[in-house]
Amino acid sequence: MAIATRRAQLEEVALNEDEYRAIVRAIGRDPNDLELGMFGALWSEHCSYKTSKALLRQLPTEGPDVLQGPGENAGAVDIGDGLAVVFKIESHNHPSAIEPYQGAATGVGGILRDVFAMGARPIAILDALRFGPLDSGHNRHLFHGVVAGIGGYGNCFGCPTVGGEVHFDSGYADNPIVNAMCVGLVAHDRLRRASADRAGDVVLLVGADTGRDGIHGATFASVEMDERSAERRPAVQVGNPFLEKLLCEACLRLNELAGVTAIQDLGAAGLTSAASELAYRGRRGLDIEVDRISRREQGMTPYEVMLSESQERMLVVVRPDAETAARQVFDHFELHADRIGTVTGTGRIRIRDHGVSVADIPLKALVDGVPLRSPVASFPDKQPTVVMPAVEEPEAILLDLIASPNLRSRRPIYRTYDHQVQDNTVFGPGFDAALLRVPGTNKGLALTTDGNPWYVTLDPYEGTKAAVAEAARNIVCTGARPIAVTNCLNFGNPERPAIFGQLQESIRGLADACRALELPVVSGEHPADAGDRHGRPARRPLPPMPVRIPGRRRPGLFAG
Amino acid sequence: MTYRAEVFVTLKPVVNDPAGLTIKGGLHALGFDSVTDVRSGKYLVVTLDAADEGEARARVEAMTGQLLANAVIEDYRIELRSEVSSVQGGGS
Amino acid sequence: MTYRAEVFVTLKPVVNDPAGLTIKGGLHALGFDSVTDVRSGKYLVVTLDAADEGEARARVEAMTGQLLANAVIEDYRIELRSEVSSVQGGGS
Amino acid sequence: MNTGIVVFPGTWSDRDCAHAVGEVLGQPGRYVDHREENLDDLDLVILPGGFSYGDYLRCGAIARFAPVMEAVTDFANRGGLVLGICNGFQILQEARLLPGALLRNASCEFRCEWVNLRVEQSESAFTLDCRPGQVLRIPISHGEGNFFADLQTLDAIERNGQVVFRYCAPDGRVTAESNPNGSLSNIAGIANARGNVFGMMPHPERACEDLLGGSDGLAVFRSAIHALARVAV
Ligand SMILES: Nc1ncnc2c1ncn2[C@@H]1O[C@H](COP(=O)(O)OP(=O)(O)O)[C@@H](O)[C@H]1O
Repeated sequence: MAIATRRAQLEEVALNEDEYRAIVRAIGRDPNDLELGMFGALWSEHCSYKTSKALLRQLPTEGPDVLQGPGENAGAVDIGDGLAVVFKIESHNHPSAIEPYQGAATGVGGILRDVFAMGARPIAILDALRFGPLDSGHNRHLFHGVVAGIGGYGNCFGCPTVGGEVHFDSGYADNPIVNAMCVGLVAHDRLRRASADRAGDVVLLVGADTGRDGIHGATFASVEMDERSAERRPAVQVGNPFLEKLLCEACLRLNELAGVTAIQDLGAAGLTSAASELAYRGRRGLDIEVDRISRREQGMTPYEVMLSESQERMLVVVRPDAETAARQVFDHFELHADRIGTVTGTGRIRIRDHGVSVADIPLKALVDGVPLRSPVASFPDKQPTVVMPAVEEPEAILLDLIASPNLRSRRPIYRTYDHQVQDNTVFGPGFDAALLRVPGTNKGLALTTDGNPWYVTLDPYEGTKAAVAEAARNIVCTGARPIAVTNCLNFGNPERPAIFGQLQESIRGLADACRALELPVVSGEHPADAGDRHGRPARRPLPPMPVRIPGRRRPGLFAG
Repeated sequence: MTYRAEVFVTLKPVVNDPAGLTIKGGLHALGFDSVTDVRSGKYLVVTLDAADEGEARARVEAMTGQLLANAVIEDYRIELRSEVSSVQGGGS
Repeated sequence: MTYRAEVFVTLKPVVNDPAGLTIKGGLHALGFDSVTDVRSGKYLVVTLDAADEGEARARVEAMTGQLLANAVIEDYRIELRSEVSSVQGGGS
Repeated sequence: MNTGIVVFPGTWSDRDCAHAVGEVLGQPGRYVDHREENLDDLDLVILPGGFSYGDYLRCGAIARFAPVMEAVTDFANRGGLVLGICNGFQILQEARLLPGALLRNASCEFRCEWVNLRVEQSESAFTLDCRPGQVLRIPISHGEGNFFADLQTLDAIERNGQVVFRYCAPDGRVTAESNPNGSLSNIAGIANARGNVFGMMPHPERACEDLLGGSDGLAVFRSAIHALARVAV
């Protein structure tokens, strides 16, 4: 292949020459376009954590109550009574900057799927938001759109949004941070890990038809040829919370059936990522008949289908003799399901289009073969200083503080969120932490998200520790004991030395704080799209912490 | 002069339209099987004052681009009509 | 034949239109002071098969009356266009 | 009180209603699928809250054509008790079992908060346990609860005593500030002329336990139990 063409292709899939050579070594030949696209997606920072993986190993992820640490759709912690709490936080920053309503809405959709894929019923959503100052019309537009989108999805789906946080700062002008956390409940014996470990099982793709959604940069001009291809590809999707509600109820019912091996949601890198991870975790292989997949549009290529990020889709793996029962569940909820492939013993993902092989890759290389990167880290030699202004008119300052966007009441936001549906909300938003009753027990679950962007900017290590400590204090204030942490490290592109330095320090702070408080980190995300427009890091990690209240239910507490 | 602009905002053809799909399902359930597609959109009627048709059109274009539609996912079409405004007759 | 019907659904004039008011407020905030009124409605594009225009129109009228518009609060208007359907050329 | 709780695609307060009626009040009941056609075993049918069919066209517009709605209509015509909560209220209006329509909230925003309701009609099957003028504290959670009816209809339902709840201040005064969504005459809940079909925007099933903020919603369900007992006598 001509060097110039290859360079253009590699740029499209955001891989470098070294990575390309690693691919050739792994598969013993040059990859074709589809294969290169699949590697590009799974070897992206977003899917592979090639830059932050080594750092994240510092985090404490084990503890007596941890049932599932990082690496699955979401983490899970034992809360007694045979129950587990399942939770994770995720970002949807970039889509929200382009289309705030739909960007935020589909962010909520994605995190809900992560939780019900584990077999858990989603019982709470929290949202952590950052915007530029509201005196700019564009920031106001982003703010209103994001808040409406979070409410729009959660309210329609029927999961209460019980807490969150919002900060305004010029660093986020035009670049909002939109993080959504979801918490679910499941009985231990129903907790599901997405692993296809039985050759011969049937793979079903359920939910929405596949469209040309979210294929983004991971696409070649050479594959797509014409100029209009970019136009054919929506940068943001319109979420369908109604369909997601049906998918959720169907998956929870499937979770009760014998013969269902695995349930996995489709998120970033779509079917490629979902199918590969499922089969790799189960140490098996997968054959996919890509032409069996229902499409929303005509003329879609296997490349587009395999890398589509269309929302509201799930992969379900069942034993052949359980397919009928599974289909009865889908029919009940009027959901469409395609039988798209089978689990094999080959350790490879093989894609065929009308019987013709179009991709054949060893899963180990695809899922776990990315060469780790260790970019240069730089640290500012001096801590930035903040000068305390002289306090001359304390009354005026107090009034200013009360009126400041970062301190004023959040009620205008959270009253647009249904925070009560499911009948478990003891404390909704407006308290230090939300408190939910755990139905059927005398326990409660306290939930919060926290993070002070200024502290983290001034000192990522101390700032992150402070965020964990503040979240823990919020939990303790409700009478609960912190039990575990999820986190979303919204820094920018770690290829930049200053950002990598911050990320490094922040993760060290997160690890130290969690160790000191004996809190395992069971899930999290490190979005690479969170840089602000000046190349400064988005200021803040947030370690939300779902927590258990041991002991008796407390009588007479009033919300509202 | 007073103008009346009709603004039609639709999702771009490549964008998923959950509302349209659901309405199509509803029509099928009612027995309207001959319906093959439904796309849902917004219909806005904007009344505004402007010196002439050119100005009116420019304004409606501008407000649609800025607020009424999001070019990332939506297309729009504008139809402009002038209206007998109350001012006209008064000769003011 | 394939027909494409555009259905415009608007709130009856006596019914308050909070969405229209909110959009008007948003336009004023953006400096479009010349806007005196905004009414919001729905724009549905229905594609359907029918033997002829009369049948197509009757079907769209029926589905709009039954489902697409609520006569308690809404008015509607229908515009019908015929489309070159794929069947036509094929002679099947 | 054998209670049927209807589940449409997109309904979500089915489980909350089952919790309130089944667990808190200990009444028997079952879920009713939207495709069912026989409700003969039931004393009370609840159409719960949610976003049936995503509320994509209009709230309740598509659900109103579900097969179960024919059965609900028959059940109502025979005098059976029907309670529509939030989306259920919208569906009852779309089905013309109740008058009027529910428009978008005047704020154009979704609202989830506790409101106060003044009992305007204590003879209704769902307010028998209340005193006239009593104030109930029950949460709302909706984006389209702005009650509308044309003047003639409004006049008729007022004269017939079909207005059952009005949004009010904590002391019972019906004020503009206490109206959370722009509803005409602060109307929060209405019954049909016969009084056996009732729709309300607030969620009584969310106000059945003090732990969750209040238990005034119990009055609605208890009234139905008493109304049925009265009929049975
Ligand atoms: N984006 C949001 N979504 C939901 N609830 C929010 C949001 N922002 C703030 N809240 C709620 O408002 C309350 C106050 O928020 P905040 O001012 O951030 O509190 P604090 O600084 O005391 O932690 C909290 O209970 C929080 O749950």
